[in-house]
Amino acid sequence: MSVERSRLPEEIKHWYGDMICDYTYTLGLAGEKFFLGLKEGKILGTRCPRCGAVWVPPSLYCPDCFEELTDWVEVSDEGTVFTFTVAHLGPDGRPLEEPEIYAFILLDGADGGILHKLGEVRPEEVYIGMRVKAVWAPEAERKGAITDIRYFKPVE
Amino acid sequence: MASIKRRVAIIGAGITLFRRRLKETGRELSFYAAKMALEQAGITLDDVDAVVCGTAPDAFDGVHMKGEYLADGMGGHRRPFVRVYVGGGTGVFTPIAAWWHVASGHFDVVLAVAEEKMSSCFPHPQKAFTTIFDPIYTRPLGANLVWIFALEMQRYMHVHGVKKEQIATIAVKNKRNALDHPCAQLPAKITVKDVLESEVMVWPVQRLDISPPSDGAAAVVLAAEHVAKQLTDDPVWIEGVGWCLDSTYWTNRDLYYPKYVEYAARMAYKMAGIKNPPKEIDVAEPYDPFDYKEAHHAEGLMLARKGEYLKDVKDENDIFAKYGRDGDLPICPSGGLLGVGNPIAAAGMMKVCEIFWQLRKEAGKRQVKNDPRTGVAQAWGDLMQVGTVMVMRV
Amino acid sequence: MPAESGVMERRVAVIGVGWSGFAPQTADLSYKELMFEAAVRAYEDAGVDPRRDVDSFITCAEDYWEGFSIFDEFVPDQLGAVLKPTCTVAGDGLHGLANAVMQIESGLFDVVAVEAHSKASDLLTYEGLMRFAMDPIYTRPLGWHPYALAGLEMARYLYDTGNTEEHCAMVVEKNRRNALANPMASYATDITADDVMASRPLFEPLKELDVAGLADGCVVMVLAAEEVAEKLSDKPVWVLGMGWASETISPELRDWCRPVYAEVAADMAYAMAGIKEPAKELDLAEVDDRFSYKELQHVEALGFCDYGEAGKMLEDGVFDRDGDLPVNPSGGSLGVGHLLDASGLFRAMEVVLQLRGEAGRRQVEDARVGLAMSWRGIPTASGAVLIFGSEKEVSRT
Amino acid sequence: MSVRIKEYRGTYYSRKDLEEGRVMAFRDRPEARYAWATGVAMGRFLSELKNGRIIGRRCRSCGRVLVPPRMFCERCFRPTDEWVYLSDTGTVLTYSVSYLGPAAERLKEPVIIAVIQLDGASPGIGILHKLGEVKPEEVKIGMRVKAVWKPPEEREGAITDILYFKPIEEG
Repeated sequence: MSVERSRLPEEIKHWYGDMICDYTYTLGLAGEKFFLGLKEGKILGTRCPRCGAVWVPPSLYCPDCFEELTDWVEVSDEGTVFTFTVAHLGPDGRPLEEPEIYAFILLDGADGGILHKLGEVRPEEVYIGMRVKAVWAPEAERKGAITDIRYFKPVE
Repeated sequence: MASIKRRVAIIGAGITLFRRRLKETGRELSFYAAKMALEQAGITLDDVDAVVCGTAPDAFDGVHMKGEYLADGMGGHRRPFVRVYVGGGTGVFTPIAAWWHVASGHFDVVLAVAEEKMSSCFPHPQKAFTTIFDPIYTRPLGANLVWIFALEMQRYMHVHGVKKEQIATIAVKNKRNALDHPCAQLPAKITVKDVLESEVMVWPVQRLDISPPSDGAAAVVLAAEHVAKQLTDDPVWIEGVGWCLDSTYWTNRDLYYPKYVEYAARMAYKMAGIKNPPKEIDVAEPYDPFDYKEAHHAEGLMLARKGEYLKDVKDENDIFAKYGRDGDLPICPSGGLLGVGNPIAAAGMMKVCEIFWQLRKEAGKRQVKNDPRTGVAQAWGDLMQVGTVMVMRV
Repeated sequence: MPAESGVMERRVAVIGVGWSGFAPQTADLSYKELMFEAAVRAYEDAGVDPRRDVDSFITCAEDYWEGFSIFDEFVPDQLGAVLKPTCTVAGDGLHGLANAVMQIESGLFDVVAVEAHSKASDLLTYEGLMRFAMDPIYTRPLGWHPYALAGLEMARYLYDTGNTEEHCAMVVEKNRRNALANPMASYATDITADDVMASRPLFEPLKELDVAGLADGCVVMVLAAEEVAEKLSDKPVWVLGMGWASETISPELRDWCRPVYAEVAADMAYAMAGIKEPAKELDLAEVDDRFSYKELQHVEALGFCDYGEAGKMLEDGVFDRDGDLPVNPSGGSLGVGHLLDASGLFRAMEVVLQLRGEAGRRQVEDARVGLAMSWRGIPTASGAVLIFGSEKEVSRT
Repeated sequence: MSVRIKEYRGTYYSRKDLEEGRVMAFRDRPEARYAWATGVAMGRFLSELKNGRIIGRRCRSCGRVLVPPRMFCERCFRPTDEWVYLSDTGTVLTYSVSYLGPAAERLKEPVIIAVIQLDGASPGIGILHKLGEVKPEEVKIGMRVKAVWKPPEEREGAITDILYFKPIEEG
């Protein structure tokens, strides 16, 4: 069974449109504390009273135990490269002029960590297990966003 | 058709405040509602076998694949988790889907959670509503969501000779009922005159005919009979479920009557063995995003004949006498969407929660006076197109 | 996890499949027309009239993949579902099938139709949409291309398991060559692993040819309760097991090596089907391979072998079409094209055709039990598993 | 509410709280653009609009003429059979008067919208469009109307190639 096909070349084949609206996402109870922490140069997580996990980024609830998490702890801004990728494309899919290094950094004292860029290091020097540390934006320039950390760099 | 073999009960319900804007993320709101429902059922997430998510357009929260985004807040992390979706009908449909999870024999305890965070769409969620229209033959006309309801309301009034003064009594009743609901966003003591003098939006729809956009979440816990009986002395049985979707082409249908609601109700009533709905149903929560919809849906639910829901209702006293909490047939004792608020999927689930609490006699100041044994919750959505119905009993 | 009582009191079978499209673009048809064609073929295959015989309809869709909100609004007419129980399962086609099975098992319905489609060619901003599925608080503000998450996962997965980039390249070679025997495939070619290794790096170690291309297509499947299936069909394909699971949307809180969603889903499906040794008891598997490494990762999560062994087994030809356990004989997403949320339903259809012996040049010999597995793609950790059999039970020989 | 529940949760904030920074938020807009394939039915429909004509499809099984056109009859579940040109005159089935624009913004001049059954379409088969050259209080259900088209050179193959429908006197 096939639908009768049109053979008229002048017919209108496509209709263009979008689904674009403006969105304002409140950071939520956990998120707001986390980003305010960044502004103060601190990385905060939440500890689960049941399983003991320290979740970074913090969650209001433990995804495993479903306990409400009210115990806030500061974790280290140092950690280990758990995995990394050398990025050749920008967000729009166009090639980057210079490759960037993205990593997931398992932070010391946390059962989680931060997705961020690595800096002051060449792609071929990075390895899983490498020790890295946050490089913070100057305090005056911080605004409670992920960019308050500029990147993570290798520690000696 | 084979018979239903497994009985399923609701054993706990939870709900957040409904407000125009809430600071919590959708995941956090979902967690509040889910956690409360589990606590009320006297269980923890460890006891839950599967999770069913209900949430309406992604364009409200502003997240693509919104169910996956909400999953961990609903207790779905590393569990069987699925999102079901029928527009505005989602809130009642979510526990229906949870029902078949249990009735199938696959799961004993299932958590159903509904969430909506409409404030993300800024400055106003109406912009997101325009994306529900066909992009080729409707959106270019500059269609606004209220248009289609105004067209429907006009048609309903025209065919049956129903007056705006009569319809306005529904807004008065529901907003007043909501004064007793601790989560309510727009409870108010208003008069028919207030409704008729409120700002005209899309004639014949005025400001006070409409429910507000809201943030909120709600949840229920479903259990198989053998589990429900262990966990509670007061299970509320899901005795009937029904849903039905009409044609996309709403301009090709006569809008005066929601046939799809009737079909959904017939399915649910047949399963529940209900033959005479107004006699056998003690309390009802038809979907009321607009005041006329309560009448429209009560007729679709066959609680009144076509065009007769407001037959003898001339003023506020009449509507309370007929459909108030101590009236002949209590309708929307919660305060409905008009009074409690309308975080779409959560609002439908709120109606299921309300019937649950009413049948358990736990509704406090909102408790209806007729010793209810059987209740019905209904939601509606899409392009004036889908009806979802659940019949509950104690 | 499954309930203690009553599992599969009512057996359910697939009694009809239909498809349309399956091309990088289908500009001559609207999504509605594509769905109508697939539906007509499925009902014809099942021998049912949807207006009379089909009790319920499920469409599997996500609004932003369509370009408008509340997709089920636009569904009933072309499926024959007007004024019938119809809904959206906002999941992969396999999630839709699982819900259809439960609807039948509950006793509510006897015949249910499930639809899923991709109109990927309608999308002008595919990557942007994937980005819009990320958590808006923690993940989206990074401003990364969504495939960066795949690069990160692939790197850790290879590190932990010892499987290699070359193994991933071999997956591409196998699947795109398998696709040469599949008339539905959009990306069939006799490419080699070396070509894949030489392709442009995107998010190292992920390369351009590790990524499946997009395709349009629609699949409709008709399911029925045992007594109806046996009356209507002389070759019903039985649903023996099913499972599904999601994980948190936050990548930071997941396991970067193991796709736990696939493990949970597989455990549930095997328990239901009574399968203890999947590698021995399954005759074929259609497994998500939207990125080449995902096939290896999923094969391991499904328990066909331990973590770290899939690469070696691939080298040994175990997963070839004539191997001990053919994986993606259809060509998979790499060969057929990635079909968005229709991916799972396509895989289920392939298994059904194989079990019926109707897979033509790509037929796997003696196929009696097959598995279909889906993943919902970046940034989700969500998937489903269905197991089908040509007999009502897994027979052990 | 249940009498057993002591506290209901949720933290309200006002628009002012947001604007004055008391509530933190991340702002974003999706890249969500589409080129929908119009397909056979809508492709033809749009092309005909550009020519100043309205086209529908007839199902020979139930005899109905459907507009907007589709290639399938939802009632009979079979392909529709033939193209049918419809008149650009019709009857108002229902209408309303909108003081709101698409994003709920207040309009200075209201827009009148209506479902119109075109002459030649089957009973009850209407299309959505606007009414013009008429005052809101003059509109009636059952009123006869006719399309007012854009000049041919301005038409682009869109539903808006019809500007609106206006009342017609028929004697």
